[in-house]
Amino acid sequence: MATERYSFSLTTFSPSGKLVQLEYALAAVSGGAPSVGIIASNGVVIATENKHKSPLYEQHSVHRVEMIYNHIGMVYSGMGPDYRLLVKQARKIAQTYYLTYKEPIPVSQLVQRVATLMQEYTQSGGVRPFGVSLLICGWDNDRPYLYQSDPSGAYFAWKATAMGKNAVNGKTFLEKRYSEDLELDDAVHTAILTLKEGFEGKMTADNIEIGICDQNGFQRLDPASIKDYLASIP
Amino acid sequence: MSILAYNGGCVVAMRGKDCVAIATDHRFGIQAQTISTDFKKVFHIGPRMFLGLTGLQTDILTVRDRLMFRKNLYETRENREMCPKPFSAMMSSFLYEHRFGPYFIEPVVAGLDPKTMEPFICNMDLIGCPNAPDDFVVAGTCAEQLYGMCETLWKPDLEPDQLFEVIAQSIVNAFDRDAMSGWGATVYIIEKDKITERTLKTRMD
Amino acid sequence: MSRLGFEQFPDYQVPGMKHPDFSPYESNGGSIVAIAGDDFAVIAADTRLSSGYNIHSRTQSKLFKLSPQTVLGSAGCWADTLSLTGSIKVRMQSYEHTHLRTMTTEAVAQMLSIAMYNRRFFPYYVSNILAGIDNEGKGVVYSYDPIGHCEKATYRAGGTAGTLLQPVLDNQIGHKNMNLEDADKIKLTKERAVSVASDTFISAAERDIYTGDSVLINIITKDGIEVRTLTLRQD
Amino acid sequence: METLLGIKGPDFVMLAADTTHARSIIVMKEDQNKIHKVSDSLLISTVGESGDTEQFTEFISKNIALYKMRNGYDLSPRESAHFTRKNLAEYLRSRTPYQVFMFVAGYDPNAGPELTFIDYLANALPVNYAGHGYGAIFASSIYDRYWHPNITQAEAYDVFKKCIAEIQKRLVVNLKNFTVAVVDKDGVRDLEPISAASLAA
Amino acid sequence: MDLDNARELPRAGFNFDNCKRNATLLNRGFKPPITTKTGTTIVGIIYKDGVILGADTRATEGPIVSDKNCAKIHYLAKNIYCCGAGTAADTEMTTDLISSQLELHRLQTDREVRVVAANTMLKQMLFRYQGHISAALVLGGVDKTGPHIYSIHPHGSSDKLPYATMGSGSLAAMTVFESRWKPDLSEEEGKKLVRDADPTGVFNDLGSGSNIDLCVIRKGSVEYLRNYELANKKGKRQLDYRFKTGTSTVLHTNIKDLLVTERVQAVPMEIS
Amino acid sequence: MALAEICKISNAPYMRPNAWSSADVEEEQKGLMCNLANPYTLAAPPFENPLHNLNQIQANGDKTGVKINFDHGTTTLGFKFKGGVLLAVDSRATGGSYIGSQSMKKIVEINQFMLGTLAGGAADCVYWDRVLSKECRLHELRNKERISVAAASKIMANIAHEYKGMGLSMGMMLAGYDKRGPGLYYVDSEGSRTPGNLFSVGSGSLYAYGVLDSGYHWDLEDKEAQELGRRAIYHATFRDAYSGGIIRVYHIKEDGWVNISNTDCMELHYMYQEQLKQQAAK
Repeated sequence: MATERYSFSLTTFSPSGKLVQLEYALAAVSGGAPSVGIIASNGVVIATENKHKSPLYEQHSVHRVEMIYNHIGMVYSGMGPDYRLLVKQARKIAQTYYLTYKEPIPVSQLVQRVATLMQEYTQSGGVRPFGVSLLICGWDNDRPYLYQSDPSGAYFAWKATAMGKNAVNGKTFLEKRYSEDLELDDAVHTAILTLKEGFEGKMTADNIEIGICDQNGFQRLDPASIKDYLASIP
Repeated sequence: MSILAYNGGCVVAMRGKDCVAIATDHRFGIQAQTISTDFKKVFHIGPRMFLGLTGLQTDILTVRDRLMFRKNLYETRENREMCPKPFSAMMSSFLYEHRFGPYFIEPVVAGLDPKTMEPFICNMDLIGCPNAPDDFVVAGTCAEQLYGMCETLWKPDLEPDQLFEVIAQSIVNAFDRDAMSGWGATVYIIEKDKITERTLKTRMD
Repeated sequence: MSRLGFEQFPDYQVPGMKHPDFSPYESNGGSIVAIAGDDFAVIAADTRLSSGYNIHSRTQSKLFKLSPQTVLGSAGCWADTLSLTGSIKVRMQSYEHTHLRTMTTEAVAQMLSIAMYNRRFFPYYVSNILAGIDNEGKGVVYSYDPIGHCEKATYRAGGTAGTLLQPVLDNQIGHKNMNLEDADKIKLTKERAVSVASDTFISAAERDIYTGDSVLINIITKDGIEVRTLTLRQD
Repeated sequence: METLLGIKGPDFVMLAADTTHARSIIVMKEDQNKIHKVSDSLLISTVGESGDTEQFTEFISKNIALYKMRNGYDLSPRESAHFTRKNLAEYLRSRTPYQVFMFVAGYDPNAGPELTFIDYLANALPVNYAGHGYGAIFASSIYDRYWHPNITQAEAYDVFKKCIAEIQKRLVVNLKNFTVAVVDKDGVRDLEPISAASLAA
Repeated sequence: MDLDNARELPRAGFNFDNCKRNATLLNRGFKPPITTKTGTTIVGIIYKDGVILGADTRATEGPIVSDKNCAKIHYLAKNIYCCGAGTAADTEMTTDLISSQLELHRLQTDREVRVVAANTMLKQMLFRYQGHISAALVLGGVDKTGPHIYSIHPHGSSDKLPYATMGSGSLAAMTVFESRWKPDLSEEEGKKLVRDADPTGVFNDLGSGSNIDLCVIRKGSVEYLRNYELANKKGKRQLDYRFKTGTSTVLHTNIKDLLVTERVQAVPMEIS
Repeated sequence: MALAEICKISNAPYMRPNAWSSADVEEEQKGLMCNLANPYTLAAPPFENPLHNLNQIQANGDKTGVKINFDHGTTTLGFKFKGGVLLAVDSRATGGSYIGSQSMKKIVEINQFMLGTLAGGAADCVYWDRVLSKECRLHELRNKERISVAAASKIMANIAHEYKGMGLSMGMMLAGYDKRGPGLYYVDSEGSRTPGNLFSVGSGSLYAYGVLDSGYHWDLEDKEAQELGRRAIYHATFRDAYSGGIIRVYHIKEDGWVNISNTDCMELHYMYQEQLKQQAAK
């Protein structure tokens, strides 16, 4: 196979000008659990599926939605272990920034720096790209932000987006449902509904995770409040 | 003689009502010998931000260059103007990096916050301990004299014109009692809409 | 000095003997401000006596009334101040008994200079300022360096906050660097002198840790000495 | 003990330097050139610890030449001075600091003449006139007395003569000869050296 | 960032570039400059429901007060605060750094950090620098195991105490605690005790001065009382120092207008 | 007390009983101010090598807070020319880098025909000039003739030499007019004494020499000489941090000295600047 010659551990261009390793990484992402993010008029929400294959699994022990800084949160689709490293780095970046400038890191800066880190792993020797796409949400300058960062190091700002399994369906759903003057509560509903598209089995407060960010900062919703949201959805 | 007094010089900054003032002397000497009377220790580093550095001149130049490098990097990277507050914080961490081999300088920052137009002044010791009071900050060989002058003359909510007189009288009379600084002075008044630079007539001995 | 018995020490290096650093002084802090006017002199000093970070006394006057026309302010090493002022007082007394008149301010000023120079090789560590009324009834201020160099002036600040206060006096009393018509220059009255002196101490107490508690102000006129006090920061 | 002098006029910079090369208490030679032509319109004069002076000046001038080769145009006097200062400052922090005092003098067709004072701590400042070494202390008041903003080359040369006469009269060390060079819009030129003999004449 | 493909800021951590040069300069007989110190009286006690920290607000540079109202009670975490004495920059930077690490620790473990963790981080860091970072700290906080006060010395030793004082005024303040502290003080009594102890340092120790800051940490809430007591106010000046405009002689004036009066207009591009 | 006996210190002065007799007090008083009676007897310090010890104390000043700074720093100059002797001095006194005074008198009027300038330790110069003044007057009374500058300077040099190594710091010029004509002597605390035509002393003297040498010749007119002296001091104050204030010019002629001018440096600076501008405009 021609492509296999260019797909050993280093990210190397294939003759057609593709970095096959990156495409594999993206494949890992789109095979991963779905996650969505939506900007509302007064905040931003990120949500993901956190399904476990076995009923023996202890729920709420490993999280997918993580806080990076008071006003920044993050979620992913793809490989969990890779995500852990990025979370750790992102938190460090945020703290370093605060220590230097004594002001909280702007969301765009954090995204840029995390993306730079991801890009470095596409061009360094002896490493492979990250197998995750990130959704980073935050609040600064009196408005919410939502970014996506891919294994290649490319990053985008979204009003609303979906990643992972069924991302195409999710996005189509969002395109239909999204409006600029959504309130945060509505956005949470929309996010849950988006996850529901293609959700296999029954959605409970224990198999999804939701994080919201508004002017008071970021927080991961506890199962009880997710339950409330779920209850109000038909 | 302290190494900080090798080249002489002093800087003072004051807060007024919606304005700040920063003043510097002009002397560049090598110990007792005056080499030049045209060395201003205050640098215009942003639209409404000034940085004053006193101490060993070689370190003034080096620190200024390095800080400008970091500031420009910040501004190009974040695509926004650097406010006085993060600039001071950055300088503080820069100076503290050199905790065990410090630059022999004492910095003063004065400016208006570009968004809120809030006046800001700040000084540090040579290893970056920040001090941002709401009246005045001083640095240099005649710091003691300046403390005496400013404590007596400064009062809250000075209008730009009065602020100029107060800061001018403070610096001129202070360095007249110090052998290592003087030989001319410049005062900058920073207001929302303009910066006024005035060169003072002073003793030249 | 022979009383101290030092002559019994060997003045050569004994092998194995280590010469410790000789430090016979201590800085006890305090500041003095004196202003002379046409027919009065104002001299003020704070009342804090300290050493290192400790306060010995909050009420120690540093002003010594030498005669009804002359007051000496002395700060620095308190032991030296006591020794110096003590002997000056004795001298003045013996002068009075010998000549049947009080020493004039000028004479005291000169004698003080000579008395201080006597200890040229082991100086009194004091910052002296002498204020008084001279022969012609005018106010005068004399200031001294530690070995007795004496200079006549119209205003002077000394002690630990001397460097802080002198430029203020230059500006407010001496009208230095002020481009004013003579008419705009504020005339130096007794009240203004007292006010400026108290204000300078307020400033000094803010920034000099050795100055504080309270200020004693002596106003010397031909009629005698009026004493006022002002409370300062206690920290 | 060595002495450098420099004067900036409205359209030129003139440098003078003594020619003594001394070691310990001996004068090794009397025709040491301390003013170095670095490019068509740039002069650097250097004194300081022997060895350091040659090494550092050469390092700087070769780098300035290299810059021209690489980029096809010269560094301006201002840029050269900044480059020199920066290198000196960096070496100062190394195991082998250079102990040199120097002037960087040049003429820029756009910005005009530029004279930069640099001492061994890498203190640097553009000046109108200055000197290095003990001799310069005597010279500085003569500059103050006779320099003016419209000074001509002939007048500047005269000021140097006065300075050198004073140095030879008052300085304990015997500095017999001084070389003089000027840089202006026509480039770099050596002038008649000033010596005890030429002053007497 | 690991790759050097774009010129980046130097790596974090101390930089020793100037050391050699500075040593040479100081060998030539120049005096080393002095740094800002906080002479300081800092105290901390445990009371019934938590801890109370107290500090003065004076920073000095030699005999001169360089900051009259500096904050010496530093934030470490939501439930932990720390008073610092010693070289001002050192206390400031050390507590900032540890605060960052505690925050990372909190995010990593997803639970409130314990005071003992802060204590360990601080003493390990200080011990690593062998006393060259001169920060003397009083650490206080409340966690699930209850209230704690630690005093940490610049060389990295620490004590766990029911009440602690540090800084140049520590002896003065300690006298008050020794005579009046007892277990299970109420909050009011505790505040009063700290409020009485700190001024003994402020008034009797020249290295401490100005105002009193207090920080009450209870289970679940914190009350940072900045300038709880203005122990020393600046005296009121008797004269009004006002200058007639034109008092200072000006040689030249140069005014730079900052308002942009230019109007930007879009000019359509010519398309050939 | 038995211990004191064994140690053989019972007779040491510090073991004497404390109740001082009035004679003791008197002696003590004499000791404290012995130089009032005899100016040459200064109190001996309780240690050897006062110079070294004082330097030590000054060097530790930062740690102990004890800052003993004597007033110092100066530019003075004097030269003989056809019109007599001209002296010019500045008026700044600095202790460390703090300017203690801008109006010090650095010319001491010894008598109507003799002046002394002072550089170095101000107190040293003033005190010994005062002593010299007394000696000169005594000489006049004893010999019915004014003392010559040479003799006066010799007295000064002898005093200085007597205290050599004790840390006095003086660099003075004695200038006057006597039967031999104008006299100008340089005397310093090392004990050296030398006559000459032109001297400049003090921290700013190097700068003063620059201007002085380029403008000096014997046949200067009075006005020119005065301007030269003033100008030389002005240039020194401009360059030297430790000189400044008021420039005083004295001229000694056959009939005694005259104070020509006392001009503030600031005034001179802006005057000379104006001249420079006009010169450049031409």
